[in-house]
Amino acid sequence: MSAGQLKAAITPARLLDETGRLVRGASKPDAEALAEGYRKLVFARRLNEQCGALVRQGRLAVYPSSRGQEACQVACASVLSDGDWLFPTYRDTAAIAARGVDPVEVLTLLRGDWHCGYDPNEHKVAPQATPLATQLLHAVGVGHAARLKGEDTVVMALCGDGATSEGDFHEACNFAAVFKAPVVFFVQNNKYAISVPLARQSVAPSLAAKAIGYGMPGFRVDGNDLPALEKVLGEAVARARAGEGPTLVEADTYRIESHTNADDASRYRADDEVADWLPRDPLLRVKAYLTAVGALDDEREREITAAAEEMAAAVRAGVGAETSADPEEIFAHLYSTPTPQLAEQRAALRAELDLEEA
Amino acid sequence: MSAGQLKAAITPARLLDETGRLVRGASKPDAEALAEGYRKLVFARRLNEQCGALVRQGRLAVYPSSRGQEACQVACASVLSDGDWLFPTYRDTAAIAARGVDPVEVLTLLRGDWHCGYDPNEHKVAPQATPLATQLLHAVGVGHAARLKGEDTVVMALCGDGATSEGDFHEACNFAAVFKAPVVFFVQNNKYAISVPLARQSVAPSLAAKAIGYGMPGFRVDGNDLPALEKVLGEAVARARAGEGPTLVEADTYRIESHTNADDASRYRADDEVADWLPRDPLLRVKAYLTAVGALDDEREREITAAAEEMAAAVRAGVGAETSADPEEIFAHLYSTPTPQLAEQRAALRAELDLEEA
Amino acid sequence: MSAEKMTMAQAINAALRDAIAQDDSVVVFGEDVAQLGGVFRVTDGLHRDFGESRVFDTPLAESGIVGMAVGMAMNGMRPVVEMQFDAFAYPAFEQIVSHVAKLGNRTRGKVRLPIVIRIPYAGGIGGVEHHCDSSEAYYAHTPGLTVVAPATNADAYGLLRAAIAGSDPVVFLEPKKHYFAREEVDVSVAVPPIGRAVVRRPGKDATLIAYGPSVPVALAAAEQAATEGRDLGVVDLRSIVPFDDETVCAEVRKTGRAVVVAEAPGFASVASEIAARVGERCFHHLEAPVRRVTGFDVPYPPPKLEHHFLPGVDRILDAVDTLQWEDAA
Amino acid sequence: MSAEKMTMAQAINAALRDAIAQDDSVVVFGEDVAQLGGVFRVTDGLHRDFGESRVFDTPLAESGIVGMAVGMAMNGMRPVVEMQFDAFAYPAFEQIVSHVAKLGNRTRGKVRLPIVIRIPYAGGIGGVEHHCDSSEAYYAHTPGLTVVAPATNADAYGLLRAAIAGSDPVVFLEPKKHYFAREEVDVSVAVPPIGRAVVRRPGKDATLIAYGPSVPVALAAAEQAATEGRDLGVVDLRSIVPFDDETVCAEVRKTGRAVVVAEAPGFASVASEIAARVGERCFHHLEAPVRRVTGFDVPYPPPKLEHHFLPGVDRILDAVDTLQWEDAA
Ligand SMILES: Cc1ncc(C[n+]2csc(CCOP(=O)(O)OP(=O)(O)O)c2C)c(N)n1
Ligand SMILES: Cc1ncc(C[n+]2csc(CCOP(=O)(O)OP(=O)(O)O)c2C)c(N)n1
Ligand SMILES: [Mg+2]
Ligand SMILES: [Mg+2]
Repeated sequence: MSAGQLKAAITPARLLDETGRLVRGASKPDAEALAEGYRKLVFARRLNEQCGALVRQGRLAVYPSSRGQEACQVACASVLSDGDWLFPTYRDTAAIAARGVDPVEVLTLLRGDWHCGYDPNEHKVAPQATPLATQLLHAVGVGHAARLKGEDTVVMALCGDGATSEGDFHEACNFAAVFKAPVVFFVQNNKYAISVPLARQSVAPSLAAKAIGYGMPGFRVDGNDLPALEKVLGEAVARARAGEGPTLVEADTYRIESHTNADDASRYRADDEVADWLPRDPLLRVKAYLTAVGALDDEREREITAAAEEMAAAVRAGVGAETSADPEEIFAHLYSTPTPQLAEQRAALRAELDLEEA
Repeated sequence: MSAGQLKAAITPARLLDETGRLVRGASKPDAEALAEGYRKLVFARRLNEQCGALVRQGRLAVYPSSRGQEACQVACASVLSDGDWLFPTYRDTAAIAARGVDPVEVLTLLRGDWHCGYDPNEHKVAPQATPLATQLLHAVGVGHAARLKGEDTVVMALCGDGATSEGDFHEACNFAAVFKAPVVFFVQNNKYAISVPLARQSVAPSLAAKAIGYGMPGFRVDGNDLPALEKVLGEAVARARAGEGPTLVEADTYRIESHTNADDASRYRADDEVADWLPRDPLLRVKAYLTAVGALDDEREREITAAAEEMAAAVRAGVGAETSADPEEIFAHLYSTPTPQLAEQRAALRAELDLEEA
Repeated sequence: MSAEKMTMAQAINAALRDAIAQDDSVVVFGEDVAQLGGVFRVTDGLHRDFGESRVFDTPLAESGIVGMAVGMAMNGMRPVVEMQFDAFAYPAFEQIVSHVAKLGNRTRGKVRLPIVIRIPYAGGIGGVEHHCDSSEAYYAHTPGLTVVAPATNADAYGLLRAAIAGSDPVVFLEPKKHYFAREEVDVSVAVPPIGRAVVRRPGKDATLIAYGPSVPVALAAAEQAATEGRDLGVVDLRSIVPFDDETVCAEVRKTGRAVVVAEAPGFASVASEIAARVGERCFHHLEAPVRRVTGFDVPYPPPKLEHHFLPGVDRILDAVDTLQWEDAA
Repeated sequence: MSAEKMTMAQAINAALRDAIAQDDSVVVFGEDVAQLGGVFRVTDGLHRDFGESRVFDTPLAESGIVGMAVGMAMNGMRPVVEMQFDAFAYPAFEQIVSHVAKLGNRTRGKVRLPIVIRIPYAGGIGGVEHHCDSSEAYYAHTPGLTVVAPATNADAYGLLRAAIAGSDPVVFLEPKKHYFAREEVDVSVAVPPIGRAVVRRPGKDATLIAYGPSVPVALAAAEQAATEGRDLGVVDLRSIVPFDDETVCAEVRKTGRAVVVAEAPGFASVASEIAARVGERCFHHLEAPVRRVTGFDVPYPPPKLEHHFLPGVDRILDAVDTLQWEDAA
C-alpha cells in the first residue's frame, strides 16, 4: 500500500476535462476508437430517452434511467471480450445493450412479461439484479469457476453507491480478493440511492478506498469521461485476465433523472445540484474533443443520430408489439422436471382457463 | 488519510517487547496500574485453565479458550467505565469476568443450563454471541441510542479475525462510521477461524486497514502487550466518548489452544507455529517488566496466585453445584405475555411431567 | 377525533406520528424513510416534523437496520424499522430469526425487544420480481415473533399502535395493494388487541379464513356467493401469531366447512397451519375437508401474469363448490 | 462393492468422494471443509485426495459461499457447499431464497443451478443455541428448492449422489444426531429417487409420517406400540419437496389414522403441511384428526432441556392414544 495507490483510490482519474480538452499529461486517446465510443454514447442516451417515452406511454411499467451515466454504461461493456461476463443491475439496460443484447429482450422485465428476457449464456450477461449487491457474489463465482477451469474469462460486476453498504458487497470483494478471482467491481457512484445521498452511505474518503481493506487495487475515475473510464477499466480487465485478481473501480458520476419514473427527485435534492452536473454531460465532452481533433463532423453526427433513431424505432416497435403471455409458463421453468405438486397446480390452472375460454 | 494513519493501521503498536523491556521511545506505563493488570491477566489465565479442567471432568460441555489472548481479554474490559457496554463472543469469557460478571453465571451457557446466565443490564455485558459478527450491529445500536439520548456511553464490540469476513461486520462498521456511533470494534486476530488461517480470510495488509474503507481510524496493536492494548483501546474509548465516532482496533495475537476442546488443532497447524508464539506469552512480558521495575515481588505474586486460586475454587464449586433446570422455563420468556398456543403447549408438557412423576 | 377517510398509508403514517409524539423512545428508521417519506410515502412528513433524532435514513443494508434496531431496543428505545419491500427483508433474516426473535428468551426476559419491523408485503400492484413476496410463513414459523397483518385501515392504525406500545418484537405486514385504498378510519376507536381475530361477516354455510390482503377478496367472494344463495362467513385473523383458535374454531364449528385464503405459496405455509389446526380441532364438525386457496408453489410471477397466481373470487368460489354440499344435505 | 458398516458422516463422505471422482465439475467448499475435513469430519480426506481446486475452504461468510456457488453453477460447475450448522445458513437466506431458488425460473430455464447446500441440522446432540435448529420449513416453503432429509445412511449416500447429479438446487438436510451412528450401507444398491417416500414399516392401525431425524423415533414408537398390541406403520418421506402424496395417502387410507412426527416447531411447519394435505386428500378415510407431534413453538432449548422439546416415543404414543380408538371400533 503506497501513497500513490491511496491517491489513485481517492482522486478521480481524468483524460478529458468538462470542455472536452485533454488534461495535462494525458496521452491522446485513439480518435477512431473514441468516435466509436461516441456512437455508443449516443445510442445509450437515445435508449434512455426512448425508454422514458415508453414509460410515459404506458408501454413500460417502470424505467430506471442511466441518463448522465452513459459513459459508464458504454465503457464497462466496451472493455470486455466476447467470452467475458457482465453482471448488471436494473439501471444498466444501456450497458447490456452496449454489450450487444437486443434492448427489446432486455425490456421484457420492465414490460412485465417475464423476469428476464434474454438468454444469459448467449451474450454472457447475467439477469439484471434487483436485490442489491447480491449479483456481485455470482460474478465472483463465475470468475472463480473460470479460473479453476483454466479459462481467462473476466467478469465485470456492476453496482451502485448504495449497494456498497450491503453485506454482500463486502463478501464479494473479500472472496474475490482472497481467491484472486478475475473480477472488476465497477461502482457507479451516482451520489444517490433513491433519495439517500452518498453522505449517508459512507464517510470514507472514497468508495474505491474500500479496496484497501480487501487487499485489492482501487481506482476512482471521472465517471463522465469515457476515455478515462475505458483506460481504468481496461487496465483492470487486463490485470484480471493476467491472473492478478480483482480491482475495485469507482466512477464519480451523477444520476440526472429521478431514481425511476415512479420517483420524484425534487423531494430530496435541489435543482441546482442537477444543474451543476448538466455541463459535465458525458456526451458533450467527447463530442467536443472529437470535433476539435476533426474526428467528428456533421455528416458523421447525422449518421450516428440516424442509426440511433433506427435503434429507437426498433425498440418502439418491439416493445409495442403485442405479446401473448402464457399463464402456464409460471410453472414451466422452476424445476427441470416439474414436481407432482406443480403438475397438479398447473392442471388446475389449465382447467380454470379452459373453463373461462369455454 | 495520511501515510501515518496508514502505518498505524498496518504496523502493530507496542510498548513492551517480548522480554518485557520497554520499546524505544515508549513512555513508561504506570507500574501500579500495570500490576493490577497483571493480576487480571493471572485471573484470566487461571479461568481458562479452570474451564479446561471442567471440560475434561465433563462439567462443562465445551469451552473456547482464550489462552494466549488474555491481554486482549483484560484490556478491553479495563478501558471501560461502569456505564459502558461490552459485546463479547463465545471466546470472551475471561473478558466478561474481567468486567466483573461472576464466571459461574457466564458458564451457564457452556454448562447447558440456559443460553445466557447473567443479566446483561446489570454489568452492561451483552450475551455471548455465537452467530459471528451479528453482535457488532447490536453494539452499534446501543451506541447510537446512547448518543441520541445524550449519554456518553461507549460500546466495546469484540469479534475474531474470521468474523471480519461476514457481511454484518461490514454493515456494523459502516453504520457506526456514518452515524459516528461511540463504538470500539476490537478484532482479536488470533490467526485462525477454527481451522481456517488468516490468509484464507483476508489478503489485506491488515484487518485494521479495513477501517479506511469506512472512514474511521484503524489501529493495529500487539495483542500480547497489555499496556499497548490499554493505550490504543483507551484512546479509542476516549475518542468515542468525546463524540468522535468509532475506531477499529486489531490485536495481533494467537490462539494457543484448539478452537474448543472439541477441536483438534493438530489437523491444521504445526506445533512449531504454536511453539513460536509461546515466548510471546502476554503474562510473561508484563511479569518481566514489573519485576524489573520492582513492582512485583514473590510475595505479591503469591498473593495474586492465591486470589486466583480462590476464584478458581469458587468456579469449581459454582459449576459443580447441582442445578435444577425447570423444563417449563422453555416457555417462560419468549413473550412478555405467553400466546395461547404456548400456554397450551406448556400445559401439555406439564401434564406429561406430572404423569412421569406420578 | 371522528371518522376520516384515509388510505392505509395514511393510517400507518398517523399511527407512527401519534406513537412518536406520545413516546420519546419511539424512533423510525430505514431506507428512504426520512427525506423522501418512504417509497410508498408511509412516513411522509415525519422527518420534517420530528427531526433527525426520531426519524432517519440509514445506509442501504437491511441486516444493519434490524441489527441496529436490536441494539437500540437493548438501550431503551422502541425502533420501528421499515424493510423497503418484502424480499428485501431477507438480508436481515439472520438478525430477525436468531436475535430479534430469540434475545428475550436468551436472556430470561432480562432484555426485551420492543421492535416493530414494518414490511410492505404481498402483490397485486404489478410489481416486478422481489417486490411482491408474501413472506409471512418465514416469520410465523419462527418462535418469538409476533406476526400481524392488518386488512383494514382502522386495524392498520390500531394494530400498529399496539405493536409499537408492546414489549415484544412484531413483524408488521402491510398489504401493499391497500396502501392507497381509502376507508373511513376513526383512530379514537380502539380495535381489538393483537391476537384477536374478527368475524368480518357471519355466515351459516361455510367459513372463509383470511388475513391481510386476502380479506377483501374473501369478502368479495362471500358477497358473490350470497347472490348465488350461499351464506359464507369471513374471519379476518389480524394476527397470525398469536393465533385466535377460539374465534376461528367457533365459526368453523357453526358452518362445518372451511376455506383458507392466502396469497403466499401454499406449501408449508400459514394456510397449511390453519388447515391443519382446523382439521385437528374441528374434526367432528367438518362436513368436508378444509380447502386452501393460495398462491401456487412458484415464485411471484411477472406483472402480466400475477392475476393468474393470486387467489381471486372465482377460485375461492370454486373451492367452496367442492365442499361436498350434496353429502351434507 | 458390498455392504459395509458406516456412519452417516462416512456415507456422505463416500457420496462426495464418488461424485468428485466421477464428475470434474463437482466442487466442494465451505468453512473448515478442506484441511480440517469439516467440524463433523464429513469431508475428511477429500482435500488431501482431490486438492485445492476441488475441495477448498472459503472466508467465513455464508452469503458469500452460497452466492459464489450460484456463479460457479452459472459457469458450468456443480458446487456442493456446506453450511456449518443449521442456524448459520440464515446469513445466506437471501441468496438461497432470491437466487438459488429462483434463477432457473427467472431465466426461463436457460440457467440451471445444480447446487447442493448441505446443512447439518436438527438436534439431539446437546448443542448450544443456534446449533440445533430444524430449519426445513423455511426451505420447503420456498418454491424452486428441492428439500431432502435422509433418515438412513444408505439414503444419505444415495440421495446425495442424486442431488449432486441433478440439474436443480437441493437443500440437503443431514440429521446431526445420525452422523456417528453406524449402519450397513451398500453404496452399489440404488435407493429410490428423490421425491419418493418409503414405507419403513407397514402398519394396519395408524400411520406415522416422519422424515430425517424423526424416522428412527417413529420406528421406535411403532416397535413399542407393537408390544402393546397396536400395529403402527411408518412412512419416511426422504424428500419434503417434492412430496410423495401417493405413498403417504395410500398408507393413511389403509389405516384411517395418522400422526406426523417432526422436530421443528410445529407452527406453519412442514408438519402443518403434511397434516393439511392428509386432511384434504384422505378426509373420508380418516377416523380421527391428523395429529402432529413436533417441537414446541419455542427456540431450541439449552442442552439440559432439549429432551423435553424433542418429540420422543412417549409423546408419539400419547398422540396415537388420542386417535379415538373407541369410536372406530
Ligand atoms: C437488498 C435490497 N434492498 C433494497 C432495495 C430497494 N432499492 C432498489 S434501488 C435502491 C437504491 C440503490 O441505490 P444504488 O446502489 O446507489 O444504485 P442506483 O439506483 O443509484 O443506480 C433501493 C434501496 C433493493 N432493490 N434490494
Ligand atoms: C454465522 C456463523 N457462521 C459459522 C459459525 C461457526 N463458527 C463458530 S466459531 C467459528 C470461527 C470463528 O473464527 P474467529 O472469528 O476468528 O473467532 P475465534 O474463534 O478465532 O475467536 C465458526 C466458523 C458461527 N458461529 N456463526
Ligand atoms: Mg446510486
Ligand atoms: Mg480467530
